[in-house]
Amino acid sequence: MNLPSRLLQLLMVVLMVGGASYLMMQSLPGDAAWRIAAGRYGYDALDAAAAASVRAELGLEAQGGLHFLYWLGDILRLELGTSLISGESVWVEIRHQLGNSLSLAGAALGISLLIGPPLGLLAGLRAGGWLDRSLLAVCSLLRATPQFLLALVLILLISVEMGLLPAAGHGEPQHFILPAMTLALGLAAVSARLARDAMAAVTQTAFHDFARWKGLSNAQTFWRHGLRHVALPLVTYLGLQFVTLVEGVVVIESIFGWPGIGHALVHAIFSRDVPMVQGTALVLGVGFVLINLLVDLLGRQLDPRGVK
Amino acid sequence: MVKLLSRLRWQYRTFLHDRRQLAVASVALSLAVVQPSHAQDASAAQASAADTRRLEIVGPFDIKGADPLLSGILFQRMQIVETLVEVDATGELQPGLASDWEVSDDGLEWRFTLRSGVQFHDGSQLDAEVARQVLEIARAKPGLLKSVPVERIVAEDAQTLVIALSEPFAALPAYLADYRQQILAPAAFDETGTAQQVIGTGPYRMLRMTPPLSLEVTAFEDYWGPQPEVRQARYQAVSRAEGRALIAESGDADFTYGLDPASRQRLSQSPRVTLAAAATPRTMLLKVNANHPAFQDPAVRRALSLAIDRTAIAQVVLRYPRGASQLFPPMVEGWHDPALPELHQDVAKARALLDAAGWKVAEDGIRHKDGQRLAISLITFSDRPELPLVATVLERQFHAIGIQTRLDITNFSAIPAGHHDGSLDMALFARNLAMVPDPIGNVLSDYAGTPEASGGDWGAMGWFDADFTAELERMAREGYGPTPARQDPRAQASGVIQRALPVIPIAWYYQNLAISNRLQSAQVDPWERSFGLSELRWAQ
Amino acid sequence: MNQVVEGLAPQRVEAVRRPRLDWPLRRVIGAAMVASLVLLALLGNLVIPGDPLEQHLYRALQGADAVGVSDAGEVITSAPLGYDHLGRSLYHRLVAALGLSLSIAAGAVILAAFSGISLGLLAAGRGGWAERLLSLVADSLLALPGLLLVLMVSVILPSTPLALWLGLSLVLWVEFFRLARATGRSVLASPGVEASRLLGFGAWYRFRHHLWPEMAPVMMTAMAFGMANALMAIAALGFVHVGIPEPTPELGTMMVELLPYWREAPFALLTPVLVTFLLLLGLLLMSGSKARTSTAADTLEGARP
Amino acid sequence: MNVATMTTPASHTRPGATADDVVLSAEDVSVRVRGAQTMLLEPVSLALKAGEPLVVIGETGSGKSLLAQALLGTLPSELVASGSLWLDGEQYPLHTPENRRPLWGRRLAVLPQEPWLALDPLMKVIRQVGEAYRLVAGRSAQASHAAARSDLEQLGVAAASEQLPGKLSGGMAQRVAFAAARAGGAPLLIADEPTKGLDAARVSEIGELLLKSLAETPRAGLMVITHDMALAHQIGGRLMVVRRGQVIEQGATRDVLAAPTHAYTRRLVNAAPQAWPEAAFKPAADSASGDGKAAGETIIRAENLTIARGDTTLLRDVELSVKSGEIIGVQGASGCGKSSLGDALLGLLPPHSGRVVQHAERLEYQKLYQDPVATFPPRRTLGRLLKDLSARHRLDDSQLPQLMEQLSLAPELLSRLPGQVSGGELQRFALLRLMLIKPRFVFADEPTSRLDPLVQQEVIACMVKMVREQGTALVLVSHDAALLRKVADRVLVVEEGRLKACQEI
Repeated sequence: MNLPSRLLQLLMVVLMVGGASYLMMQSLPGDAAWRIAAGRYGYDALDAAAAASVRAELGLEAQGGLHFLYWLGDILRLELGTSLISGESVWVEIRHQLGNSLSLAGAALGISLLIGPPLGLLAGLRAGGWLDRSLLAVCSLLRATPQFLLALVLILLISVEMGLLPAAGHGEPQHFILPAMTLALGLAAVSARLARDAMAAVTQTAFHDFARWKGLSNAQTFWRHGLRHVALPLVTYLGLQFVTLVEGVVVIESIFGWPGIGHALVHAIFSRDVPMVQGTALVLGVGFVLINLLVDLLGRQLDPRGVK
Repeated sequence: MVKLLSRLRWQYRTFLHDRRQLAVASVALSLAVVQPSHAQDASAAQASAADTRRLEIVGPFDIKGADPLLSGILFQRMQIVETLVEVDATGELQPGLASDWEVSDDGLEWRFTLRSGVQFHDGSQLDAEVARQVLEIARAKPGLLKSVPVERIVAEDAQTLVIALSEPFAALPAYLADYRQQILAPAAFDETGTAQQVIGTGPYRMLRMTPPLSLEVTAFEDYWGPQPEVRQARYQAVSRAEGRALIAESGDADFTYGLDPASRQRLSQSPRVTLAAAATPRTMLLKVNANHPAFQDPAVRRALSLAIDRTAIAQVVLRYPRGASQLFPPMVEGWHDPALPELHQDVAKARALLDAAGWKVAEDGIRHKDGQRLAISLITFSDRPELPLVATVLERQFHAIGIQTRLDITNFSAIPAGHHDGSLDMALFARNLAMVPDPIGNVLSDYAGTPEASGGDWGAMGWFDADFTAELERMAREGYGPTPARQDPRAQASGVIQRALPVIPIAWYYQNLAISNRLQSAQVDPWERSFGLSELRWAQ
Repeated sequence: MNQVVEGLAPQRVEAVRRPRLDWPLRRVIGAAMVASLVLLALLGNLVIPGDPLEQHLYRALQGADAVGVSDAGEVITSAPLGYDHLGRSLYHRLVAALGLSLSIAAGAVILAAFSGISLGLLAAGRGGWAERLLSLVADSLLALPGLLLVLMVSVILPSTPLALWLGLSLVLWVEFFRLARATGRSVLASPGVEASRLLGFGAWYRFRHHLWPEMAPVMMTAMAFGMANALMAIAALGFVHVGIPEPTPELGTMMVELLPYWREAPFALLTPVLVTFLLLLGLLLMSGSKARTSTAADTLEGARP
Repeated sequence: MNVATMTTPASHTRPGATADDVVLSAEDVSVRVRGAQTMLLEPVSLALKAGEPLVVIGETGSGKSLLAQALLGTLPSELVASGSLWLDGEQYPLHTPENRRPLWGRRLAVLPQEPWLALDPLMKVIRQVGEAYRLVAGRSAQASHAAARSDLEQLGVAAASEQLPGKLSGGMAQRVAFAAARAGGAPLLIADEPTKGLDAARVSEIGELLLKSLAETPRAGLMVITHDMALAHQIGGRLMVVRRGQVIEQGATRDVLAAPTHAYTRRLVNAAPQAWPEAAFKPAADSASGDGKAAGETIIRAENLTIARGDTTLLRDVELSVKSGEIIGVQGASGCGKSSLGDALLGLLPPHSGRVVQHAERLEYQKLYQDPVATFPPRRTLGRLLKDLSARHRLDDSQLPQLMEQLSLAPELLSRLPGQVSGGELQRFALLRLMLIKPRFVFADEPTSRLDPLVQQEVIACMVKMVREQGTALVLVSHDAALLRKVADRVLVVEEGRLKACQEI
């Protein structure tokens, strides 16, 4: 996609998230003040007085007449408001959590890239061989395992039974390993398959054969005429995979107690903190579009032929 | 892996056998956890040395912000902040930042003498004026103090704080022990009265706070009391019970709060941790809307109560030795009346009561009266994972007596909200009956009220008893002096609730935690006020 | 290698090509796994009747028992897989949960496939603004995590199964749309479609005989894959407690419920885990992969004139 | 006829005979399916002499490419070769393909067919040539670059050296591929269908290129595999004719082509359009005057027609009228707008300006496509497809058997899927489909360019038969001038965006 269509996409994402958030605000069963007060004060201290003070403080009564256009206008001015729970600016909250999520996602991506594509390439070079077959089996098994289950298996084996790594927590480097591994295994399974398929496809092409006929060794053929072609679909895939990564982050963060954006999102959904939901969703959506813009550029670098 | 599986199988087999014994054992354990320290003197020396050991605490409570109203209870538990009045394990009031207090004969003027030489973490001094400002801020916010008939608060001199009331209120000192009345330095508050920092007087000061999941404290060198042995501590919020249990199991936490029943069972086998439990003044109860056409009739409410198998719920779902026989657990002395006839299950009698009340079983197995089906909704929430489970059990047990129940597992705010708009039928929740160490505050707010606005958000709904209310108000004013019947008035009040059943008690709670073997001893505070950090000793 | 093997006569190619099913063994195994689980969901309750909600609290987490009469004189339904943490028959909960998860997932996939294919073909056929607008919407939806969309829909809609159905459809249709548009674009521009049009065949004929044969394998793959994704999403939502509400049995919620008991009753937890795993594995195997292993056969096939 | 006996005498004389002029020899080369006895290529022996090219001809599927693959060691893994290859005094058993891997690029160069596919689409042209110099011939980076540049200059494609292969024309791509294949320094060149898909003009260029390099390189050998008689003619040297896995005839190229002994070779030679008898396809009546066929009424007329796709104007000011029973040939290079002309005439592409007047029913204007496989629904048997058609238009299909016989289509083909019959058969089915409708006008867009010469000849014959018998107006598009000259009543040429009458007729 080119720049203008990415911009359009960006606009559309903003429009959809804004619209959904507006609908959410409108359709909250009961009184938002109650839910917000619940999020703030907990069940032991929640009462009518607490709800009333929230209502007064946030001026929730006035929101009935809120117009969608004003709502969108606020978003377009990057005015995301304040969290209904903490009272902190949504930007401040997100900035904090996004960093944590990005480092986790980055670590996961890194690990998955170390595992997945190399294995996939090896399997693809010898399509039908034992590595290919076992990789296919492992990938199928991994893809059929929901992430939270994988997380628990890893925790039970590595953390509890072997006592090697902490089961949850945040702050030390060793806390990264388990959640990142959980995320990475799923990603690696898919990227390995993709790399394998791409590699197998490349080895079938006429130009791959011709490169060998020219006298290039297998390794030379791979580096000069294979890798770039495999990298193309892989890079595109990684751009699209960002969403899956984020989705995994939501579940994984909640299991491993990781103070990231996914954790915040689930929390915000529970307590109906609509500005936070909107903020996180916007950041995720916009992040996706931007990352794919990068992927477009990288793809153009790898494949200067233009639109395929 | 094989080892793991065989272990699993063994535990599965022995589970039934173990279940009852375990619960009893863990309660017994809790009574004997505090051990005298033989390292009292050594502790100071150790403290001065750079002790880098950090105590790891894991609990379910998110950190929401610096204001006492948001996460004040956590700051209190971490002993960052203190209140004027403290409470001991038996519920007796103890001196806190106020070393002494007295009340005038007419009960209208309370005089608190503040401890001298108390320093805040920012170096400022505590005096009566500071305490006054902070209490005024607390009074302006929602909370229990609002319901106290305070006329004015005066700093009489540097160490004397006077609280003048418009009418007597015997439980005032207990109210001041509530976490919302924690004493922060004035510098902690912004101009709107919202705390932006946590500057307390406790033995620990805040090192860093990263909401919502963690905060770190370090010992406060200028604390007015003895220096604690544990110099560093970190609290981490882990919202899922499984996650907490796993952390405890892997030995990454020294103190793990809020263990679910199944994890307790598992952790009891772990060599890394010791389980502790203490009865707490928290009861799981079923709030019933007495305005509902069916539940107006006390006999129908009684039938509901008779349908419930509390023992099975306690033993199978909660893994406690037994269910609640009345609203207050035995630890709440005075309010708990051992003489009260126990709530129990009697399905036949429940059916008979419903029949007598005119609710007849129709063809679909559900009772009808005047063309109305006895189908109700039950609201509960999953913040406490046992609640949906118990609700599921209740649904079947009510079904057995011909009542159709629709479970609505939602945000807990639906309960007070449903109370106020009248839409609630039944709600299941866990209520802390002693937010203030003296339960009178809770009982007043939950069961008194006025004929127009009867009961309270987390108590009775549509049920009002004028005499009962008057008696509660008297107790609040005058304390628990003898009545003409020469009975403890608190027990009498419990009796009223037991007979009328505006709420149906299901189970009494225990506080469960796992303590790592790095620690030598640990204390469980039944009032959920403190993690007891300053009392802890390292194992070596 | 195509160009070098070009020299084989068709009759020779026949001889060279191994007999190959349209559905390789992997897919057959996958389909068999899915079919047996679907059968279990459909017939499970007929074979051994029972109520997934019925509780026997004191049997909680116990193993299987036989049909019998309890001390109190009431007939106990047999629970072939034992009991869950509330003494409910795991077998019957599993059967009911399978039925529910499968029907929501299937419903979502069918709705998504129908709307995705229709809109995709509309975009491919019309081109211009219709295509640009639809693609924009699809691309933008793609930018949002599916779980987030379902969560948002579940806030807006009151009924959970309805919200799951619509939310999942909203997530899934994009894939069908993109596939249908891509296939549609190339097939609609192909000489075959043009020839049929010139020969006077109508739109339905062209869809049925040109578009569908090209799309069907891809769509079937996408449907199986979408099914798997939907099932996983339902389970994941159950895991964060926003899935199907209690006490209705659902696979994800069952796992979450039984998770704390993993050491006491590992087999109670394993049953829903295993069923979910097999279901997903079956669907993924069924969906197959574009990659094949027999290179020579493909080369030869590709070389056919 | 026993091929083995035919080739045996030769095989005794060549291998081992380390005569100086033999640069490569092979004995008893055969190919069969692994684990099966069926021979796909019966044993054959051959020798390449320095400076004397060897041409292998045969139809698609005859097994001529298997020969090259067996020698090179590039057979698919399901096929196994036997026999052995002699090169520089070394023997290479053919059943182990790996032993020839080190020869690639160094001793044996391979010129691929469809070179635009054989060049890496993501690498600049000059680097693809240069890397062989650098990595295979072991020259320095600068020397490699310079050598690549000079190669490309010599081949006349220096301008393209910084471009990606996607920008090259077919002929340019083949020259680049030639440079890349030779850069490793291999003196022996095996070219497998080097002119497949190229326009006729390009074919002779490639032929010259091959001959030139053969002449210029010392001790060079050349083996060309083709079905193009013109190329075979041009290359000369020795010739082998392969049919159904057997070498049925060999000898000096010129001799064999001039006087083929084998009937099949004769047919093959005669199948080239150049060799078609003059006027074989012309109507019996005198066609010298344009309106010779008095019965011919105008079926379609284009008036002042301008055709554009998007913003590109392809053809302007087209004036054309076609009468029934008339065959009009349209010749032009690929991409010149020939197909768009058809779309415009058939109403599939709205004219940019001007108009098209059709004088008959909509259904009576039909088209014949280049790739017949793509024009049939893939999952429906041919019989069902014909039934669909007659049901749709309530046609009388009683004449179907007769028509099939005319087109020499066996009835059992009706139960096959379109992908299960050969290209020639399918193209005749496409024709049959049209004949059922009895169209008044057919636009045939390169209908035989993907077919072997023999099959092409058959299909063209059927088409002409349809025109003559049903009085159809036919516009026949082809890049093959010879073919058009032999078939069409008039030939028009597309040049510089205009449709002009061809001067040669």
